Amino acid sequence: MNWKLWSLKKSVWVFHVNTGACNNCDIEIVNLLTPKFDVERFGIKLVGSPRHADALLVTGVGTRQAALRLQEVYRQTSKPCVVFCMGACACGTGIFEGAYHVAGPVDKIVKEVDPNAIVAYVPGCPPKPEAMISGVVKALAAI
Amino acid sequence: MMEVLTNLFWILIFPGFVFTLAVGLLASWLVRKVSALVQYRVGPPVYQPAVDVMKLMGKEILIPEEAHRAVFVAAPLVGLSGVLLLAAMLWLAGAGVAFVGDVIVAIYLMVLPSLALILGSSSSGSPHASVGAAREMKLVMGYELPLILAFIVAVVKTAGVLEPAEQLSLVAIAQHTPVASISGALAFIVALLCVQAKLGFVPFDIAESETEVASGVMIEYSGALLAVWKLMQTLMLVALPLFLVVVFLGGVGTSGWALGGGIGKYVIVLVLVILIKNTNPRVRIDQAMRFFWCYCGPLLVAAVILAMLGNYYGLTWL
Amino acid sequence: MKETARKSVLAVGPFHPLQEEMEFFQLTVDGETVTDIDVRISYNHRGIEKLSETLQFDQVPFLVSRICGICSASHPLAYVQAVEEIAQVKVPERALYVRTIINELERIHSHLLWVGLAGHFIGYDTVFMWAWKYREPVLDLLEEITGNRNNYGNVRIGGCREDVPDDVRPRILAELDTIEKKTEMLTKAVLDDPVLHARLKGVGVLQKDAAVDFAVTGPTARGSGVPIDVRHDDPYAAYADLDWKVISQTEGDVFAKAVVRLLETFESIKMVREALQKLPSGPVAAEVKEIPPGEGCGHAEAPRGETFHYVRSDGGNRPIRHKVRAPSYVNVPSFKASCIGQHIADVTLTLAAVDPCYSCTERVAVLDSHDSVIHDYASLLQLSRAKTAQLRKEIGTPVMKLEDI
Amino acid sequence: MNQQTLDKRLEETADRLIGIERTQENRVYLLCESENVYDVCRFLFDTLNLRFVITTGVDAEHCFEVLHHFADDECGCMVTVKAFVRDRENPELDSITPLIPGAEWIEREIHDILGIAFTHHPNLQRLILNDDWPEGVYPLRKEVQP
Repeated sequence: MNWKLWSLKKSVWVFHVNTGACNNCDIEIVNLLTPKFDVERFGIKLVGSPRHADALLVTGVGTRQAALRLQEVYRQTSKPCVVFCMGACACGTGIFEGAYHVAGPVDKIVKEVDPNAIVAYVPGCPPKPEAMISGVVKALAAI
Repeated sequence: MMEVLTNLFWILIFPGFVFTLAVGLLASWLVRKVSALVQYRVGPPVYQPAVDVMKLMGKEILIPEEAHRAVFVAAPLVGLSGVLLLAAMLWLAGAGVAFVGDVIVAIYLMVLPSLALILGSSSSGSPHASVGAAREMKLVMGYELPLILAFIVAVVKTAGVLEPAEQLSLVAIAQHTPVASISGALAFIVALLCVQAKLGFVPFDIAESETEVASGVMIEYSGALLAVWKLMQTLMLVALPLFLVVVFLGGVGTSGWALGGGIGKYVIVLVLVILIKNTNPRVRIDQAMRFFWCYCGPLLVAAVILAMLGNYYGLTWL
Repeated sequence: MKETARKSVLAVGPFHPLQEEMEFFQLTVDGETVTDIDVRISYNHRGIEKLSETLQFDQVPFLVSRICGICSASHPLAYVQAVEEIAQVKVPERALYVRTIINELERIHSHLLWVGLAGHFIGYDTVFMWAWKYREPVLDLLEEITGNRNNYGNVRIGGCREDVPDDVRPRILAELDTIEKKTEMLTKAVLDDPVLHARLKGVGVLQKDAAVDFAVTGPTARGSGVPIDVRHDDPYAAYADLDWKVISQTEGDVFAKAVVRLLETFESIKMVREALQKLPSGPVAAEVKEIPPGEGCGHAEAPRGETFHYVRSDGGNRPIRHKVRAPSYVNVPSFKASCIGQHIADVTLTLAAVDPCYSCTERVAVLDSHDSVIHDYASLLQLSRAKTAQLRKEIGTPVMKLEDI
Repeated sequence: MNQQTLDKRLEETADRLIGIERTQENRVYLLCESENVYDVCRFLFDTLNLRFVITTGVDAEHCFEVLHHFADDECGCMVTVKAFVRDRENPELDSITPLIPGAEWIEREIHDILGIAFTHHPNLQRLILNDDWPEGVYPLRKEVQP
């Protein structure tokens, strides 16, 4: 395991993208920053631009309006980067299956741009903060 | 030949790049840890800043099309070399090796990182970065004047005691503690706030790329270039407080007690910086400018006059 | 999407890292005051109304509770009441009380979330961290009763799915006491902090007649002297036989809305306690055979205002039309009245006063007359916090000591 | 204004209505043709000063129905004005936004998803559907499958 991967695991910079969510998952993501769950002790930090990010925390069902922006953000993140589909909506359009304004689950949208993108799924509606942390840890271990 | 090798060793390894970097990483970890503890949070582990930089080295570098490639890539390196030279000079001053007029050189080197930041972000072509660059320029104009005035006070204070030849050499100034007088203390406080602004900490982090908000000077940088910026910031976290220690608080000796005292002073300055960072909300750009020009400016002019009177009448406490 | 700063500024940059939802506010400014505001939504449009026509009657509550994360108890309740109106179902007493308890607990944690957010906008980050810290126990309580922190899915046509287990009751009462104590401190800190007074008073004023014109509801209306509250006007669930009062202020500025929300939290705590004592025994749900053709309107008081559901059925097992109106749908356009003429440093705060599902206030770009970006969300946030810092200097800081909160 | 006085006042509009239905004691439906929707709404909003809640557009196969919901907060009664838009090719209705600014968004949304054109609406641009949604496709019409 070369040093690049080791360092990537120890310091994950996260950028949050909402593609049409009921913002339950967004609030759970913010809960990760609050004192009770504080993810900074794992080196996970929220950053201000996709350029700095290693992981994209994508929530929401990927409405047609948001799909293009998500692809643009993915192109702008510096590789290697992991796409985390947070919540049932991002994993597979959840309860909004078949709605006319939905452009499909997040991984389909991202895979259109880069077929071999690394995508990790954290199911749950909303996934508990503990579930999100364990999801991130498992995904990093698997890279 | 041996001469060159030892010099190289001095600059690159011991007191130079590697050692300062280690101290810088430790200091930036301390800053993050204290801010986290204030908010009931646990805060990052010790090696966190080091790992952040290592990870960034391994990342892919994205350069936007509209950016001017050469300037975009060169800016961080320019900034880094500036701070590196400054750090090396300060350590050497501590060890007695110095040349006349190095205070002025030091002040110039200190401006280099901010100029590099402005250059880099405006060359990156993103509207947000140019907004950030404009703010950084205003901030630089804001705190440069008071900073230079503060150093003039220090030079004037020590001039009374030194022969003309040595007046502008860091080593000489390091022997004395100008802060022990009214004008010196005033100058020290203002210089500390200017260093706070130069480091880009709250309350003057207006242009800095905030983790929590999107725009900022470094928005377009990624991968190794961003790592260089972060390196520059960690080095600045060492160099600037060290500069204050050398100029105002009587420098860092190389043996026994003097070394211990020097490190103690450095830690005190660092704690002061952290305290200011955690107790103030962010200040608006025009307020920062007004603060530096309308409050610090006249205050320091008075301090310079006080220092001169002190020399003329020989009252060192003035 | 690197559109330069011509007409619509949608640089990918302002995907606000902490949070963002898909409403994009575009304010045109001259000098320091806002002259016009335009909103572009549709990023978050998921076609819920068309989708609910494909679901059966008792599947719809799960879809409807995913409309907005933090008022996921009032949407299903409003829908279920609309269908119960069509089917003329008699809901058992105990179910009414269980519904009231869950709705009021949700109001508590939603208002605490708002207090933390408002603190974040004006630079009191410690208030942000603490308000969200004291919100966690309420979420744990809701998790114990319904099995999930939000999206409870506890309401169904004719009653509730799960009952409030008896062994949870003492824990709820104990937890409520600590929450009440902490909220008291937060309220005391907010109400008698001179800097906050200066910062929130007279900001983003929504006049009473503007509130009526824009048909705003909830704390936004109650803060502007329009004392409307569905729980009092058209009592549903068990609100008729609990004693509580509608809180309303008349000034209509951000401070009034903050006061309304904070005092409402105390009313909610009082209501939950009383509902727990008076919890009648008996079944929690009534059997519903089938829904006759007809139409029904149901509404409930969500933390942000009235949620309204209109259901029409033709006797089949699917609604043929289901109209949903979230409170922010009418509260957000009222920015035209409360935001124009404001100083840009107060814009984020005025947007937050309506408390649109937390993140809508993040997507803001300020253009000057020839449409070049002069402020994006980041600088607006800084302006707002800097104004607090400035006021704090003038008035002097009543240092909020760590231990007293 | 309690329920009885409200019902008496509602009788005054009987001449402009087709009929008044009542599914429940505090739920009143005023059925009327699309021509005099504006006057009935003005009567409810200005004279009785009921609160405007929302508008619902319904595609009822043979015609479109537009329901303006109003609420009387003193007695908790919901009054809905149900307008029938017979013409299915280019459905039209006068907008109530000049009267009630709060209705601007919902009328734009109904125009997006049902295709009903609201005359004298201040700015009837697209609101809810995304930028590259095909023109002329109205998702909430019955013939469009989800």
